[in-house]
Amino acid sequence: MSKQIDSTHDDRQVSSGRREFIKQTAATAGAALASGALLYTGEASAKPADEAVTSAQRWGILVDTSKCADGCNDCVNACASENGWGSVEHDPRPKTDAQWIRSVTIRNKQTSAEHTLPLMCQHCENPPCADVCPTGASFRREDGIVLVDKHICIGCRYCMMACPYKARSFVHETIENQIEYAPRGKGTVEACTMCVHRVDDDRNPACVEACSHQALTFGDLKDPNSDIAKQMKQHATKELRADLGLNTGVRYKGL
Amino acid sequence: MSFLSILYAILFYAATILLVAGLGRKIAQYARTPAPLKIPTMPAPTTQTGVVLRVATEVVFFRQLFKSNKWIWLFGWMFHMGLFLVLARHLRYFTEPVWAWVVLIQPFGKYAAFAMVAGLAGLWGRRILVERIRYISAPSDHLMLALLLGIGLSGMSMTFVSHVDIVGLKAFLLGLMRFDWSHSLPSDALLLIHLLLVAILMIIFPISKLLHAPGVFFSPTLNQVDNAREKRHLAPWAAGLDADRAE
Amino acid sequence: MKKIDYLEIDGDSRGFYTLVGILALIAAFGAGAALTMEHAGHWITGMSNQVIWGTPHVFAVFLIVAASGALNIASMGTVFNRHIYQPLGRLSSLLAIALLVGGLLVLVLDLGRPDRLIVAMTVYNFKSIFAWNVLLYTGFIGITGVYLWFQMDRSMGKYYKIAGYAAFIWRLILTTGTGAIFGFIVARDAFDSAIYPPMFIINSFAYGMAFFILVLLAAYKWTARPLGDKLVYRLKNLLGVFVAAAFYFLLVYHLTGLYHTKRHGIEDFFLQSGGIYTQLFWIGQVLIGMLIPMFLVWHPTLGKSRSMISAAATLVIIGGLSQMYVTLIGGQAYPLNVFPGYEVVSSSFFDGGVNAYSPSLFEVMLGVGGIAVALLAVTMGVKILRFLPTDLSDKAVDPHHTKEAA
Amino acid sequence: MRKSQRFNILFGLAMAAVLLSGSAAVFAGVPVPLLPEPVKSAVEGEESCVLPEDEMRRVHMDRLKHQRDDTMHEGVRTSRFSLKECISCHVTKNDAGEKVSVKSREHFCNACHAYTGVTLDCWDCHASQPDGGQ
Repeated sequence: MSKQIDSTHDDRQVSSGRREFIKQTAATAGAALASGALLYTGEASAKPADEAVTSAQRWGILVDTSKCADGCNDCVNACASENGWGSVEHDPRPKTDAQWIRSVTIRNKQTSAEHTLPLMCQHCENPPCADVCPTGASFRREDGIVLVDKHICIGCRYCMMACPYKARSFVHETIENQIEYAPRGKGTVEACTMCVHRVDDDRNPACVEACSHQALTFGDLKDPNSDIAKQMKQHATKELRADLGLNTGVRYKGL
Repeated sequence: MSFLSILYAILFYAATILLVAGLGRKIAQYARTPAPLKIPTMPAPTTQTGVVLRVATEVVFFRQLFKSNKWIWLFGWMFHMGLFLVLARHLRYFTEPVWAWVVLIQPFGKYAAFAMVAGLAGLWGRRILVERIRYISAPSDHLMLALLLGIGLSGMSMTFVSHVDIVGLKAFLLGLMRFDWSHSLPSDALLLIHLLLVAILMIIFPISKLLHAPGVFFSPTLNQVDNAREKRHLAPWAAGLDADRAE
Repeated sequence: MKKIDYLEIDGDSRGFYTLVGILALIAAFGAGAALTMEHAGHWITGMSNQVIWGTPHVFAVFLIVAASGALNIASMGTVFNRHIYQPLGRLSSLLAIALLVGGLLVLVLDLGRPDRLIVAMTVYNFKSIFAWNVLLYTGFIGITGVYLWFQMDRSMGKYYKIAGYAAFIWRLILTTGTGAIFGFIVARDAFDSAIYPPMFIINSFAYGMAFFILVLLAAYKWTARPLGDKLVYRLKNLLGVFVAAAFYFLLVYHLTGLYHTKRHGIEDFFLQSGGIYTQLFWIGQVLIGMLIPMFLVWHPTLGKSRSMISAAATLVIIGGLSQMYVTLIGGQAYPLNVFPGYEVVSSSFFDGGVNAYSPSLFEVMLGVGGIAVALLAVTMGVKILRFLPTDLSDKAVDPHHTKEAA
Repeated sequence: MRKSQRFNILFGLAMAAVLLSGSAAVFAGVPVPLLPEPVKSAVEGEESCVLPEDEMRRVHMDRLKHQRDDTMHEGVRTSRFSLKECISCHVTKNDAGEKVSVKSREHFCNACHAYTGVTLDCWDCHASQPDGGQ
């Protein structure tokens, strides 16, 4: 279901082309559902390029910790190469190098049960980072993705103080040769964008795509027919630091 | 070159010649004006270095004005320092490549314009609102302020409201400086108004009170050394008379 | 009471120029450090993705808190009608503005993008206490500036009270805002407490008074103007009271923490197991910053000595910097608890462990540079304008002064 | 009398020097920014850029900023005023045929920006050449 936009086209052509596509998809999907042969993935919510995202969707990721393999770093590596943060030109400086997503292994203090899981921006509904940001550079998009608008970020790092998940990194040095769709630069704060450039293009985030253990599911939490919504309806899931009442967009199963 | 460009080219050549020649004439006049007596405002420095320092603090900080009137000093100093930064920023239109320090201060000049305009507004407000000052204000005093304010506001509008083609402007200006008239002046209304006001200011500068700019350096109360007792003050013209009498 | 005369200091002695030279040099080093940090990026500092705010913030927040406290002496004269403090109002306002400017300078120069200061001042998210603080800080400079103008310009005398009240209320709100920066952080165990704003206000009284006493004693000693014991003793007694009040708030903060089970971890870290932070807490904040100064100012003989009073004020400032260091950096060094009930076995991003931080020279230079700028502004200020009364002897300041009392 | 004559001669000489030094530059010509030709027309069927050149010189930043906010905050990803599109269309190559970054004065953006002394901070974060210069 790859739907690349040919960026050389006129906008109007693109959008009308997309509308056409949506109609066809909907028709196909409808037929398929009727025959019960196709599992509707909930990702055909294609949005024309010239329209704003709306709160009709809320994007989320479900992490199945029981499937997440200890020692596997595929999602981290995929994120790093997708967004260009892993390939630093200097020797690693772990304390100051950015990490948009990391693999953490934790042990239950009572039962000694161990879990490995990826930890990244939890894309809260009420993000503390956005609350404290003085310029509004930290914000939540209508569709639930929490981002940093680096054009107005002044680098005060208050958002990093406020984030309960340590999900954000400050860019501590000059960066060159950025990836076209992943701008990042010295003096601003950054974090997981849920691969917003891919989401706007109806593709899965890089980490989800890279996970060979099917531990990650991406989708629209508001669409009851989406894979992620169905899973969350079936199984108990957890949000990290639920006590803070942030209603995260990233949920964990098996904790 | 468009007709308008030719008009502005002629205007700016004329204005430049009038400004340079007029200022040169005035400075020469100031330089040759006799200073028969030692009249430095006390306390005055007793060495030449001290005098240089004194003139420098006067020119940079307006010290005498500060001592006499804080409000005029505040507005006046704001205006002049703003103007300085703004003018420095304009060097980018006349130099190629643009000097590094001009690139560095260029963004600050943008905001200095606010200080400049606020200072001018304060000074003009004083001429209008304070009755005593209003009484002694001549039309030319108002004209200077109006011209400067007009220049400031039209300039700021081009930075903050409606951008103009500054690449075209620079090509035109560099052309004027090199006597190569192949580049036309971009015809943005704001730019034309701004340049017209600047040309008018340049033309009347040498016959206006704005001459205090070069004049401050020639003020005998400011630039004389307080060494009347150590060294006899003899004005050059008086030296001749002295010699005659000695014969 | 005599009419109080104010006069610029002469400011032409070798000592004056030496003072200005030294302060300017320190400020220049601070500017150099800031430039280096901006050019290379923050990796050359001790700050990291774990300890996000470092030594510059310790100095900046301390100076901002002290600034609002320095205005207190003026407020006591204007708002609370304590006439004896009125001659000190101008210096108090000047010191307040200078300290705030010094602190803001440090804060701004540590930003990742200080070149975007204009963004911070034009684009606001009003849910953020930081955004409010931008307005509170600039408003403080404006209001205190006007207050100062009314203090100095007799023709504006009738508005002097109003300006004094406005400045007093504004400074309370301002320090509330500064304390709320920490109080509003829900994620970290050390912060997230409503006691921060009032505690910062009490701390500001003490730090501001300490700065004021030092500046006043130095200014009158170096200019050989008379300064009576009456005023000095009153100020040092107030310093003692403010430090005692700060001590009380500290006690309540930690008592609450010791009672709440979920906060035992952070309390253990601050009070027992936190290494440098525990040492700084007990030795720097409590002993040097509170107990010794209270002993000094209230001791029947030591408390009469000006050098001991200066020492007490200096110790309060050292204690204040320790307090900021413990609160700010200790609060970040203590790990975030992302997974309650779990312990972290492994992580590439330092989860679960105490975060290491050691200040770099650049950070210290920038912070000290901020203090130098503030003191430089005061030094130049008293030379340029009439801030200092020519005579603060007991006879000049006290309407009820009699020979016997002196 | 003699003194004022001497002054007038000096003054005339100075003016002549100014004029001569000016006219010496005549042969240098007026330096103007050299812009690379666009690779393709962004709006199909139209010869010009996304806006006439004359207009682009004045409003390019307003359009870019508008697009920037729309994309950043609302996920509007049209290509007309997208920075990425500017860069891929006006890609600059040096004599050796390599794509140049914004550090070079040959770069499409930098040509005018260096000419007018306007610093850019787009490239602190964004890639200044398509495909990382490959």
